[in-house]
Amino acid sequence: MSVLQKALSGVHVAHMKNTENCPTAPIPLPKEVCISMSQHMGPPCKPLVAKGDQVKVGTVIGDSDAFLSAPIHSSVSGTVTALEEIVTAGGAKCQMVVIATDGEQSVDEQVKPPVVENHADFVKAIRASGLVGLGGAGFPTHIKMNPKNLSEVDTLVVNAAECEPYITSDYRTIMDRSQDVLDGIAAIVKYVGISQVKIAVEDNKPKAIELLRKLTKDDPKIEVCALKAMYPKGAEKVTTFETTGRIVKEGMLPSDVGVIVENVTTVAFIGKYLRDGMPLVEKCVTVDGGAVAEPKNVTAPIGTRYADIIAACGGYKKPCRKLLMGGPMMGIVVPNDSYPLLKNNNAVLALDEQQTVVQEEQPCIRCGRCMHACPFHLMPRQIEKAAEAKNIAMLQKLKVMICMECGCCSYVCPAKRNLTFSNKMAKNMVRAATAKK
Amino acid sequence: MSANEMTANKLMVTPSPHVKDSINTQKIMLTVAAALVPTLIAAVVLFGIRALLMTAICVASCVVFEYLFSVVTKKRNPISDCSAVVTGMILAFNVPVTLPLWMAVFGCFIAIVVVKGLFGGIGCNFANPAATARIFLLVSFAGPMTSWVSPIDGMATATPLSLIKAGQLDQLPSLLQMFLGQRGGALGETCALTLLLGGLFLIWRGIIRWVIPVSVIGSVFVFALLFGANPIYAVLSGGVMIGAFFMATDYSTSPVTEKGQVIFGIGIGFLTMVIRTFCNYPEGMSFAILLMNILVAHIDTLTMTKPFGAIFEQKKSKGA
Amino acid sequence: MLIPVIIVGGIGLICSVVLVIAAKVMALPADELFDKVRAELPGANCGACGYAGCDDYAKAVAHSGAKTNLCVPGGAACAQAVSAAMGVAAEDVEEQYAIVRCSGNCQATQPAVDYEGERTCAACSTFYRGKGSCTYGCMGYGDCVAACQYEAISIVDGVAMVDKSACVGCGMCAKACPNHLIAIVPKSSTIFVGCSSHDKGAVTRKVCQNGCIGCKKCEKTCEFGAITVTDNLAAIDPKKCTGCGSCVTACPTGAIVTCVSRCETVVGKGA
Amino acid sequence: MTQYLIILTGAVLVNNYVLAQFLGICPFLGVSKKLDSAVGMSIAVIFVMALATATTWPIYTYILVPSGLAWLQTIVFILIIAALVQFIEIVLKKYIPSLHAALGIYLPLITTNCAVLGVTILNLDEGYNFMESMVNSVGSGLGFLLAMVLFSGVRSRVDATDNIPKAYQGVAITLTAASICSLSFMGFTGIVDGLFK
Amino acid sequence: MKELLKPVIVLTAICVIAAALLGFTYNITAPLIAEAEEASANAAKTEVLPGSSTFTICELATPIEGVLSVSKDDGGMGYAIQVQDQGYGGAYVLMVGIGTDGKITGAKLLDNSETMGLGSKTGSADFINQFIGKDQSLEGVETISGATISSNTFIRCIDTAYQAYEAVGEGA
Amino acid sequence: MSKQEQPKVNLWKVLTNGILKENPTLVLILGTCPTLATTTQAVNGIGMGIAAMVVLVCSNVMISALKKVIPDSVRIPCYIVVIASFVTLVQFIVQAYAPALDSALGVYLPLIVVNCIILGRAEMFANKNTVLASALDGVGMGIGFTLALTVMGTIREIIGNGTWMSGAEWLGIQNGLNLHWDNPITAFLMAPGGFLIFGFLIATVNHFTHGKVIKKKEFGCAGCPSAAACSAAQKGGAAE
Ligand SMILES: Cc1cc2nc3c(=O)[nH]c(=O)nc-3n(C[C@H](O)[C@H](O)[C@H](O)COP(=O)(O)O)c2cc1C
Ligand SMILES: Cc1cc2nc3c(=O)[nH]c(=O)nc-3n(C[C@H](O)[C@H](O)[C@H](O)COP(=O)(O)O)c2cc1C
Ligand SMILES: Cc1cc2nc3c(=O)[nH]c(=O)nc-3n(C[C@H](O)[C@H](O)[C@H](O)COP(=O)(O)O)c2cc1C
Ligand SMILES: Cc1cc2nc3c(=O)[nH]c(=O)nc-3n(C[C@H](O)[C@H](O)[C@H](O)CO)c2cc1C
Ligand code: SF4
Ligand code: SF4
Ligand code: SF4
Ligand code: SF4
Ligand code: FES
Repeated sequence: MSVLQKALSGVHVAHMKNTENCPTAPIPLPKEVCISMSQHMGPPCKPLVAKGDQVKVGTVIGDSDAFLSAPIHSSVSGTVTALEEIVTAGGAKCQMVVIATDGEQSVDEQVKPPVVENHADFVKAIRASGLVGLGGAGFPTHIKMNPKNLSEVDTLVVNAAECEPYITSDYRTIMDRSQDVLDGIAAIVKYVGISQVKIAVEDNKPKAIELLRKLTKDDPKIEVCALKAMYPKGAEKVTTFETTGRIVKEGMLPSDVGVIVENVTTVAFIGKYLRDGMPLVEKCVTVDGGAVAEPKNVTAPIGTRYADIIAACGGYKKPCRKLLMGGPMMGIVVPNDSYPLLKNNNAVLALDEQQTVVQEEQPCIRCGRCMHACPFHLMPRQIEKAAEAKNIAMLQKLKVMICMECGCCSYVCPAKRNLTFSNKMAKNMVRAATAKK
Repeated sequence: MSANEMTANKLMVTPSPHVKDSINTQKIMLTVAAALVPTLIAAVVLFGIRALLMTAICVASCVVFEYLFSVVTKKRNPISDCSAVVTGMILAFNVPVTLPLWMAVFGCFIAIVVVKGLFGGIGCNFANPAATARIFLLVSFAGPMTSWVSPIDGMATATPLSLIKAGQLDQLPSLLQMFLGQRGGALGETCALTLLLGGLFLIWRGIIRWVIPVSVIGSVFVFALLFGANPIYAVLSGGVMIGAFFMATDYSTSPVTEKGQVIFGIGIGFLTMVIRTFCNYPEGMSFAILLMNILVAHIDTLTMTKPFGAIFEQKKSKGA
Repeated sequence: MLIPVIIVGGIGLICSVVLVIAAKVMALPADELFDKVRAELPGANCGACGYAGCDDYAKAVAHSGAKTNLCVPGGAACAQAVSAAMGVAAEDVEEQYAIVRCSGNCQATQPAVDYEGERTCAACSTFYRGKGSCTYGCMGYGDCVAACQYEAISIVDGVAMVDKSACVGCGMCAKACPNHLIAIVPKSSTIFVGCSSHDKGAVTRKVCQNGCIGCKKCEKTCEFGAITVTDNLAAIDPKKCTGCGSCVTACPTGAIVTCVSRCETVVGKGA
Repeated sequence: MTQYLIILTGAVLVNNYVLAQFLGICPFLGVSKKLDSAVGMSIAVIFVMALATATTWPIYTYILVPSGLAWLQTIVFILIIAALVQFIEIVLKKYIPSLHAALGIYLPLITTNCAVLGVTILNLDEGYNFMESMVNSVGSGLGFLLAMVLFSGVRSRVDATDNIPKAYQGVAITLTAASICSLSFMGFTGIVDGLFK
Repeated sequence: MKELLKPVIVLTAICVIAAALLGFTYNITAPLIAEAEEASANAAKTEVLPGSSTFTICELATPIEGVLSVSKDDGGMGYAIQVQDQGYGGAYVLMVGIGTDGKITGAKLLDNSETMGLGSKTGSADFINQFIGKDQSLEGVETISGATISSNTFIRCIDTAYQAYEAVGEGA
Repeated sequence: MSKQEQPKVNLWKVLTNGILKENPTLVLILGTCPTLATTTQAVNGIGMGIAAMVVLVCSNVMISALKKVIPDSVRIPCYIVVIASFVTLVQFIVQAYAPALDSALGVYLPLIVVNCIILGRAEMFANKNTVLASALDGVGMGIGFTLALTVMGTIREIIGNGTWMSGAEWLGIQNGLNLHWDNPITAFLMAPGGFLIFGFLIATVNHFTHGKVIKKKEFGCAGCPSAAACSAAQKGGAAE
């Protein structure tokens, strides 16, 4: 089998890193936060509090026995006013704890730096911190830190590519919290037994590259890789391939090729957590988009409503037509601005009328751009056709399950076809069909 | 709930991505049309103002047929995508400048209605509309479709290929004349210079890829050598230039994968030379294009991409 | 005159002898039972029987003793014919039809967002369970309509509605609906709950005029104990329901509806 | 040798049964939806054509013509072909079930296929000797195969299109596609002379 | 046994009856068919040699390449000569009528595979009429532009026909 | 379907069925080869149609009369012999009285034997109906076939050659119509034009019947009347 394929393609998207130079600032404490019990991949947590309970910053308010989960902590001190239902983006319903803040922000007694001596302690501590991947997918980090083939895992890839337009929160993490990043790397290297560390940064962030190179020049284990700024260099498989040349095959995990991929903010959190023991209760997000008066980077308690975040950025300057969590390429729409901030959000984009032109889907002209743009060399148009014909065998042959829904194909399509979305539906179709068997 | 008046109107829900490239079908087609303009100018210079008239008539009737077809079949009106403009120009470039206009209009009917519209319109046609229409005209009106005039003196003449076929090698134009288009032939196929410019422009703009033109021209060159013809002459004569850059690259009727495009291009080159050398027709480009169009679906299935990190062997063992 | 007769006759003789002998010597037992059963099935390949198409079901009937009354579109006549082909007594088939358990038409409820994606229910439902204010309701893009081979279902006023007379109860629509709004019930039952929302009454009341608010009035009204309200939603047991209709009048929102020939949802009395 | 090549090329490219001569159109339109069934059908056709020629040619030349009964051609040929096909089917079914499963289902279609009877009659019209007739039969079958294989690709694309005007859906558009295919084959006119003379 | 025999008997019987029936009709129609065949064979000859009706076939002493047959009109009007040559698209068969005075009385294009609308025009009345009444020198005839090859084939055929004419003329 | 006892049929409907509603050429799509090959001239269409009609009527009558006698195992050979005899008969007549037509129809005249319309009607209709009904069915189908071929021949001849009814001497029409076009669209006389016009006619019929008739009658087994005799159809269809 051919091992090295041609360089992975992608698309050039305008970077729009408007908030690059806005250091992160905390927002005023909101009156109320709503903490969803589903903030990670895997089954939602069960609320551990009831209406009327008093909670403090860092109090565990939700947990689950499921393997793929992480506990959820209160991000504020105050009183639980209600347990409501919230519909997640995917359509599941889960509980949401509404807490009225008391303004004290008193910290729970449980919060103290963890005692970590070995790998097992480390994994336990990470789980207790409630950390999930902050790069977007929200995958519980403690599972990644505890791969089945621990001895074979030799590489840590710190994903600081930040390839999505607008988003600069990872960049700010590097610039503002470089020590946390280094501490985090050191901890992972020490406890997971890593022999090489690759920090992947897109070359549109020269200052970050320079800073990281300067800070790590004494450590031969760490290499800062400047990736060509082409979306989606930050996607896990792409980053892994670009930095290490290893191919994470279909159905495999990075750990199968000896790699752990962590977002840079995730790593920074680990560094800080091991020092002060404060679980994941607040998140740095980039607030941008045509409808926002003052785009900037802010830190907000988990569960803050989007309206409060935007209010902290000067509110709307134009009517908002579309509100996104995440970047414009992969970000998910939110139905209204009372939706709460989740752990894995790294941006809030409020797009105005102009930025949300809906272009009618036109017939495909078979130009092949979608196929050439796809970083994984998939054939999105053929997938779309096979999905229309409900041809499961064909979909499997076209390897639709490899699609990471990066959006490149839809981005380039001159006929404005929603290929990424049809891939997503096709994946659902294949999943349903294979589940039946 | 926070009722910000700025969001009083409902928020929009759409699938990601939420930004799109500015390219669209219309822009692509207009770029192709623009790339054909130098050749049109050359045609007017070489063959006179009737070349312009012919092109205008073809473009207009293609657009009109496209519109009428959408009205009759009650489909979305597609003329804004401008693909009919390209079809019209390419068809006009494929006929002798002396062709009676009604025949050209009939050709447009075949191209737009029969070959494109009936099969579902843009992107759904399996055969190149202009190439098919040209062949239909050639088969129907062999006389008018093969009476060429010389760009130099306006007298009736033969194309270099029919001269070769007839063995009148002494009357062949020089290579420079061939390159500049001073030879008998369809009005838009003679000037290799402008066609090359247009083609390179399209490649530079990323509208077409280099694979098809290079493999077509390359294989015409190689097979000409093998069949004992002058390869440079073979490349510059007939419709090789316009075919390679503008007709074989038509999206709807060419394979999408790079491997497939190579096969497609070589197939066209091979068939062109076979038809030129062994068959009754002195020129085989459009037949070759059409024949390979028919194979596109098979080529596409044969050359499906191998996605990054895809595992095929495992699949089979699972199935077994 | 004689030679042609001899030649043609001879060839005919040879052909027929060879064929007859070949047919006799090499005969294979034909799957007659299967053919007979298959011939009686309507061939819609809808899968309502629970097998992968008519052929599969015929095979199951002929060789694995599957029940003869599983074909829903074929109805009783088909069951009888299949039974006759198998030489067994026919079992009754109860005719069924589809009901749409949502009354959230354009007057009763409003969309919560401005959905601009692909216009199918399956696509729409991937975004926070659809565009409606009610997260349980009908999206009205008609995936069920597309699934129905009998043109029995249509979108009326933003909600799917089944034509009882055309529906054969094959259940394809129920499979297609991403929000699982469609249920297959016996044709004899005429009263059903036109709502699927498990939201708390207050929430439902806010988003839809015709929704079930779980007030339990119907449960109390029904003399036959056919209605139970669980998880904020009433449910009618068709076996107990006599179709008296007292619940319909009792319901404060109009969530309980009756079915006339063309299923009609009672327009909300709520507001 | 060249005369066989001439017959072969002519039968495959120039006088293609389906695209130029209009023989065997029904199976061409009916069984070309998928590549594998197109190939299966064509192989069955080649097989039956060869067998039919092998039986009818001697019967015609050595029995009918000497007794002045050439006019019995039609009735004798079709009788033989029908019986032959039916016989082959029975034999295949019994002894080579795997081959029967692959090709058997196409056999009955062949009885009512003009191409088979056509090739036996045309061989005699052309005055071919036995070997030439066999080559022509196989060549015509190969031409049929070629047309079927090419057309199955076109069909797969056309059938996957949902945008075709309603009246044209189905048979009509298939015929239109066949028209374009036969147009493309006209490019080969004269190839026999060009290659061999 | 009966069900084994019945098919055999029925098919054989049908075959026998059919053959008998056909044999019967054949005997009736055979002469008619022969007549019709001859008539159509002669039709072309009559057409190129107006006024003729029945013909005798002349044998050439030495075969001339391209001459398929030479028929002499029994009424003494002249000869109808069928010649073959290679045209643009393949075999090109022409029937030429030459009167006893050595002038062309007519021509008819039979089998050919010339391009329709181009080479096939050599079979059109417009083209052929210019040959009628000409002698072997064929002065003043014009080829069809765009179909020079076909026109030349036509002229070559006439030439061949004259060769045959002279051959039989000498023989007679 | 089991052999029912002589279903009662409306004879008028039987006759008219073949003309439009179940037109063998344009709706059932049978006998495509002669349809395409012989319709370069309107008159060939008429000739072919009439020839086929004669065979159709005669064989329908014969098979209907013999249906009780013919055993299943040799059904197809028997039918074919009957049909072939009539075809040969027709061939004799055409050769004797219309030799021009004979040469125009060429091999397609004997090929009427394998025309699916004839075998198909034998299987589907004559096999199950009375002699009278079978005869009428033959006439109806024959008229439908002739009509379709004539229309197609007319279109192709006019556009492709600029003439109409030329070569119809055997019908008593001298010379027919000649439009004296300089440049008729000769492609319509050739194979591509044949396919194109055939497709067009089918689409036209489709349009006026709103696709109701043809909707389910795709090519292949569902639409093929030989299906009953054909194990392909029983196996679920070669053409699926
Ligand atoms: C079922 C499952 C198990 C996983 N197990 C591991 C693991 O053992 N080690 C690891 O490094 N990542 C593991 N991952 C994480 C994925 O490799 C990946 O990081 C995660 O899906 C988020 O990636 P994304 O943001 O690119 O979508 C697992 C993911 C899934 C879905
Ligand atoms: C198209 C695409 C683009 C991505 N871009 C980034 C990125 O720019 N930065 C990043 O940290 N993660 C990105 N991710 C997520 C990574 O694949 C991966 O999940 C993450 O780096 C794992 O680290 P985490 O578990 O710490 O989040 C992207 C994922 C996809 C599918
Ligand atoms: C498609 C096509 C068909 C042709 N058919 C014929 C033909 O049937 N007869 C003929 O003489 N020339 C035919 N030619 C033209 C010859 O190639 C050659 O150009 C011509 O005979 C030269 O004649 P001219 O000198 O009168 O122009 C055809 C050319 C083409 C392109
Ligand atoms: C690069 C390019 C080449 C094209 N070439 C042709 C052509 O050769 N003939 C034609 O009819 N249309 C051509 N078109 C226009 C259009 O794509 C064509 O009508 C499609 O076949 C319609 O489906 C071309 C368009 C592009 C973008
Ligand atoms: S969304 Fe999927 S198919 Fe499209 S470019 Fe990305 S990975 Fe490829
Ligand atoms: S990019 Fe769009 S138009 Fe081009 S092939 Fe893909 S789907 Fe078709
Ligand atoms: S409405 Fe539903 S159950 Fe009724 S026939 Fe249609 S798909 Fe089947
Ligand atoms: S009932 Fe279900 S499938 Fe039908 S329109 Fe409503 S949501 Fe869609
Ligand atoms: S008519 Fe020729 S195959 Fe059917």
